[in-house]
Amino acid sequence: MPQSVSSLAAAPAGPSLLRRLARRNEIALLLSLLAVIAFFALASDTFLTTRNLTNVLGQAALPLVAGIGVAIVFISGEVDVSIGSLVAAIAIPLITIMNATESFALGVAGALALGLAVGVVNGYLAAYLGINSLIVTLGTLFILRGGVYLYTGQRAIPDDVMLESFFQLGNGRLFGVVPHPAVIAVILLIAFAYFLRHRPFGRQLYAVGGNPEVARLAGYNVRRVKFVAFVISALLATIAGILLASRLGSAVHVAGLGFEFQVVAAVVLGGVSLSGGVGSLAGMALGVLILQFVSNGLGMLNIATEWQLVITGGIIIAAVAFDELKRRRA
Amino acid sequence: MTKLMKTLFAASVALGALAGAAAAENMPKKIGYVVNYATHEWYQNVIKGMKDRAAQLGIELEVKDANLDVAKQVAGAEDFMAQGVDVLIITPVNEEGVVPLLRRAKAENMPLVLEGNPVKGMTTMVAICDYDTGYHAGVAAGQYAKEHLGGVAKVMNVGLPLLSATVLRSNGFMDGIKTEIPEATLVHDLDGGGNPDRALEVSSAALAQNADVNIIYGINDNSSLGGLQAWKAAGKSQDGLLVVGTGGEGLAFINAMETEPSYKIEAAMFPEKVGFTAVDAAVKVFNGEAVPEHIVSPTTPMIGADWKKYYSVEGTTRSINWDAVNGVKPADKCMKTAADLK
Amino acid sequence: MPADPALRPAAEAAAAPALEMRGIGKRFPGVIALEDVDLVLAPGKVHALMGENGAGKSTLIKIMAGVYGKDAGSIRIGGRETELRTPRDALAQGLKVVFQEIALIGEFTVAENIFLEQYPVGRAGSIDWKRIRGEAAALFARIGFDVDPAAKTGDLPISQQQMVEIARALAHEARIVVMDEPTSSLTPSEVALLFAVIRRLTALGIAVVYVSHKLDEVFEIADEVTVLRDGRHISTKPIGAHDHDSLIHDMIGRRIENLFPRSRGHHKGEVVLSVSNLSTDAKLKDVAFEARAGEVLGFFGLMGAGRTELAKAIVGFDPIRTGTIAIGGRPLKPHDTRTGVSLGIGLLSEDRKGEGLMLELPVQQNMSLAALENFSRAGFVEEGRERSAVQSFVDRFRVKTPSLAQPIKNLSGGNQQKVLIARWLMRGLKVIVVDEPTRGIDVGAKSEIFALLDRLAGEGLAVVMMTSEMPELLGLSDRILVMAGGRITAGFERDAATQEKILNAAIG
Amino acid sequence: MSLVSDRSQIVLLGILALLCIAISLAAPQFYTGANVIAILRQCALVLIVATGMTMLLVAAEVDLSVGASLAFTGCVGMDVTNRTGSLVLGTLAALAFAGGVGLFNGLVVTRLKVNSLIATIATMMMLQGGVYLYTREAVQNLHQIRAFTELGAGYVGGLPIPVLIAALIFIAGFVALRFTTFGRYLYAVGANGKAARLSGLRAERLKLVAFLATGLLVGVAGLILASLMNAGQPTAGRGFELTVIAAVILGGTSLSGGRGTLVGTLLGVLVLKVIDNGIIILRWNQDLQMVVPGVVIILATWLDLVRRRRDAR
Repeated sequence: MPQSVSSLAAAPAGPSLLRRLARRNEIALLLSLLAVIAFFALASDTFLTTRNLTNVLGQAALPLVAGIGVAIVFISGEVDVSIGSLVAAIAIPLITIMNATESFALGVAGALALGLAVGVVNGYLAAYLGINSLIVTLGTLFILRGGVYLYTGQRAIPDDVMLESFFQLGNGRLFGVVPHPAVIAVILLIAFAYFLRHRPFGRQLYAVGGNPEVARLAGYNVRRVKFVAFVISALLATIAGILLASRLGSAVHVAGLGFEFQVVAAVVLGGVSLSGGVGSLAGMALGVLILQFVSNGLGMLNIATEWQLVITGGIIIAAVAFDELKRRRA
Repeated sequence: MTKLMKTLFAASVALGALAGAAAAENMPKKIGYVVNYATHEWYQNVIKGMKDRAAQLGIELEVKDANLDVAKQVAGAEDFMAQGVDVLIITPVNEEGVVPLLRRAKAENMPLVLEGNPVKGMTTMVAICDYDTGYHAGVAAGQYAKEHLGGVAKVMNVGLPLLSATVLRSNGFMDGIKTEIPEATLVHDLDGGGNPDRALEVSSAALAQNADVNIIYGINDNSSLGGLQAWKAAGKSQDGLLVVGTGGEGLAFINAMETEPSYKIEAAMFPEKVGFTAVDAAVKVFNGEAVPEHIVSPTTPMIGADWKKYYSVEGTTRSINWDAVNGVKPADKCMKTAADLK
Repeated sequence: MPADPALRPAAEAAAAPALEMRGIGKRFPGVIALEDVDLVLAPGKVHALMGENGAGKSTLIKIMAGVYGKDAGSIRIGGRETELRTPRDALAQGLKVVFQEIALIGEFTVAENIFLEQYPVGRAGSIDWKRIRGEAAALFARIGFDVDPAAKTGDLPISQQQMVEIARALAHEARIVVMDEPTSSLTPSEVALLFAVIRRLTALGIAVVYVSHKLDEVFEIADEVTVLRDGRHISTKPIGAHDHDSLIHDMIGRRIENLFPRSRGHHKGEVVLSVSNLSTDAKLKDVAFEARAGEVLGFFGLMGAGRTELAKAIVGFDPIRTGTIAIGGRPLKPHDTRTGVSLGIGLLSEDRKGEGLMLELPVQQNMSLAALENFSRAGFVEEGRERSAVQSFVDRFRVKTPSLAQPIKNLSGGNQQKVLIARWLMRGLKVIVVDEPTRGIDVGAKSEIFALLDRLAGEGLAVVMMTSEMPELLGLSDRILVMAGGRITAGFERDAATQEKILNAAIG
Repeated sequence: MSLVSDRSQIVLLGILALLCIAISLAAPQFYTGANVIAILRQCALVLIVATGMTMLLVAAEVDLSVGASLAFTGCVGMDVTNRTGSLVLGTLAALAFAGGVGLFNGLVVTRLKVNSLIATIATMMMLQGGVYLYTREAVQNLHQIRAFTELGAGYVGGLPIPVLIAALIFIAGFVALRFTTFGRYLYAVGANGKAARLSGLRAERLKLVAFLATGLLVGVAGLILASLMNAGQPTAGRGFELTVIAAVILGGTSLSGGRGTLVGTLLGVLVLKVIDNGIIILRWNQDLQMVVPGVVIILATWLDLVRRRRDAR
């Protein structure tokens, strides 16, 4: 009988905890976020108010929720850009079912069913058939948007029953302060951060993205792990879509146009690598918040859209280049 | 500043304003305008009109651009409410998508004016009548066709099904033209995306499929110009062709009317006037005055060199002739609205 | 070196075989990879599995690991018939394969990698991180392996990563451990550590399959040896029944009279490469040496001594901090491979896949890459000339490929290496730097590569060879430089060099 | 040598033939000279830029900023021609601008080592904002130079000038990619950048050249578009980058570099544009113009994958 190794246990403290902490990408991001907030707080007198800060959290909730899914797909070594059309598509069953049944729960179930179906299709095509996931999800991005236009005849579908619960979901505030979407986003962030760090499946996602061959040898079902990542991403985009639909009070066919770029940019800014296996939800969340606060702050300063675009583009290049330089020096 | 002084101050500013301005009312200090697409020429001119009017009245006007993103529009309105503006003006990216926003504004007693499209639960809206605009242009096109095109009207509509406003324009145009030429036909009904390159592309394909067209209608200037360029690119002569544009928001249509023999009718929608009217409406709503649900901003077809009445061009800047534009009488009520589409 | 008999199990109980594979067959489209192969492992024994590349070793190992399914035959583990359909099946049966290529996630900590296959979970299915760290530390302590379990795996040198791999097998309480070329990047002291670990395993009754090309190691550690050739079982004998020659004979079906067919008549020419005062940020400290036309200059060093770093610096691939490199008297612009190549220095990288091959592209494109300018006029490639040049090299080097249009990924390691050497010969170099030129290449092809390098030196090239293989170093070099800690610590003429002297210098 | 005759192109050729036959049967107008010319003209713009994009993808990079750059370039070209009254100066300015954008992208990717997908999304944003800083509205044709109009709408020997330009660029690109050392090096850099560098290739510079070439080709396309529109349109080019990339990928070029041909790209462009045109000719709902290409790209990529897997055995 081989000797059991579990009899010996003594947890050694990592000797270089501080050094490892300093190397963490998240610290740099947090400092950047604080710098952004400090800058706008000085430049605008309406920026640093509870009302505005909580507003931004509520606005950031959508990219945060969808960003969790996109980050998970990135971590597994794939890409998902279909979410922009998906947030618009799932609102159709959501609103139509609510209009027909006056049931919030049934509407949500319908939305989740569509989201699940899209995730399954993306996952099957990319993970099981092995088609490049950028192509697959670019394809579903087109197909879903076209499908939404075809189905709705390019008209928004209004929410005719106006359920209070549905309205409150996206528009209400917890204790009158924190917007509900922000609360939901934080809960999901914590849950998925736990999932990625402390559940074996979460680690499998990293392993599969970091080195699929190794993951396969370790007995992981690489395809299944990636498949699940796509499903998770689609379901989270569905939740983001439900929140958006509540804020819009309808299924709007043009909702989410360009949302995928916004989320992908934030996720990459947050240090989640396009090549898989690297990144954290904390980084992703900081990336989303930085871009959201910049957008809000520039708006507060009355900066025109064109400058906002130029500045945001510049930030993305600078941040990713900085990250790369840091990595090369390390 | 006491309330009295505020009133006095506002009054003194208003005194210096144009005749017809809301005189001696309480002026809002700050108006926030969430525009759906600020980089578009149409809205640039709306904003220009708003800024002119707000400056006259001594009001601060701030603009946030949704840049065609419904989520960003809601965020922009939220930000304005957090900033504490006195009145909100909104041009919805999508009219259904701002219903909850209106509800929240109402809950916070935030006066709100819509521009463009009606929304469930609104107080008032400033808008042109899209159907009427198309209709009157259609009537003018019909008359032109009787005189110059032998009474034949085969129309290619370079449309945009995405928006109810643009659908109404197309419908109005066809209805209008039929009052003059009952046998007018719609040969092609296209989605030109409202942008010039897409309009050019789909028009090229459509003209190749069936070139038996003698009138090109565009729901905006990009669409009509895209259609015309497709015609030219197909190597066709402009003899016997009529191009009708809508909007009249920039220099493009003026350039076309000056240089293209077929570009004869432009349905002017005076975006500056829309902005002007919206600010006036905002002041009224701020003061709790009764306002009609739909405040109509005038439109009119401009035929041939008519545009010179309303606009003057110097170099690359265009300026509006307020006297002439303020003289165009708006309809009291639209012939058809988005509600009629359903 | 004889094994320490104390660590060998004293008596061999007539227990059931730990693993019994009978009549194993595996075919891929168009190829029979294995046919009727038997392998029987006794508990507590080290069983060497040998054969040239393409003999079927990797296929057999992958069947054991559950990576490939078998087409024919039966597998019994501990006497029970079983099927190994997935890697998980194999692990569940107590069969752990340590592959040659590092199978660790670089971004994870060492401790986490140890438990990659089976995370210990606590309440509610959460990973028990404390236990992972504790058990990893305990495991390392037990096998005398000094590494921080909390270190990021990717930051460790390859040799330590390999040790982590082996430690991982222990953590799984495996009854059968398969090691595929485990020493290919280990230093001698690490090899000794590994062997101690293997002996400890066998003492516990674990069966070990040891796959290696290194005959010396096999003779040192193995109890039995099975030889495969062309997908067939050739022989299984106790190690004592073999000598070097008989083992090689079994492997390649003929005798290689001399693995190092050195033509003794190298004529040393003038200095073509001179390096002075070379330092880099990362590793190298004040390195200076010269290489002459017509000589093989061997660099030896333990893992981390700086051989690869030196190779990459002198061809202009990596930036340097100080120093000069001159080829034929003309200075090389640092960190610029283009001037390097045009001055006549090129590198055959140790990392064939990562830095040598364009896997998806045909043999022709791979071979002519560096010499394309020779076949071009005004920027246009003259394909006829290119093709005939490539064809002549393919013939001369006996590269086994169905056609020049074959994607190079379909060739064996030895043939790939020949193509890469030809890439440089086509270009025409003064100095060729070869880094671990025979890594992952089987015995038969090895001797061909050696003969090639020797011939190059004979033709007047300076061959600078970086190697960690002592026989290769001694067999091929005219002159030997030893590195340690980024410096050159000793130099020997070939006749003055002995294994002991070199090792002493390498330990620094 | 499989650089030209990739068998995936036979599949594409089949799809194209099938589409053409099916559409012509349903709507005979499809085969009229006018429609063929309309399709070719639409293909021309895409093909010009796709030629550069194919080079980029072969070198394992991508440029998403081409749509935004297309619009900006048209404005610059028109504006400078207006100001100077010289078509030559306008053309040079447009090419310099678009080439500059390409160079900027190339430098960000090769020097700052930013992933090109991200870098060019950022450039796209900056150009979309920048064009409105440059001009608030469409830049009108104030110079009325005839040659400028001819560029987009003129004919030579019965063929539209943009089609001729595209054909010349395609042939030049084809020759460069297929027969020159430059082309072969691009494949090498895309297939294995480190191996290419070790072989004495300047991998970064080659990529830079591919970015620059793509930029310049966007300049050419931007001028043609401005001529066709008779104005520099800041709103033009939305989604153009996706059409171009879709066509290149449809043509069998790999996103991971080292594999692809311009013949495939040509077929990809034709298939996409025939679908686009066919939907209008057949008077189908134009919303299908988004759905069908989405399906076709996934399908074609999958077929290619299946075929390559079969070949590998």
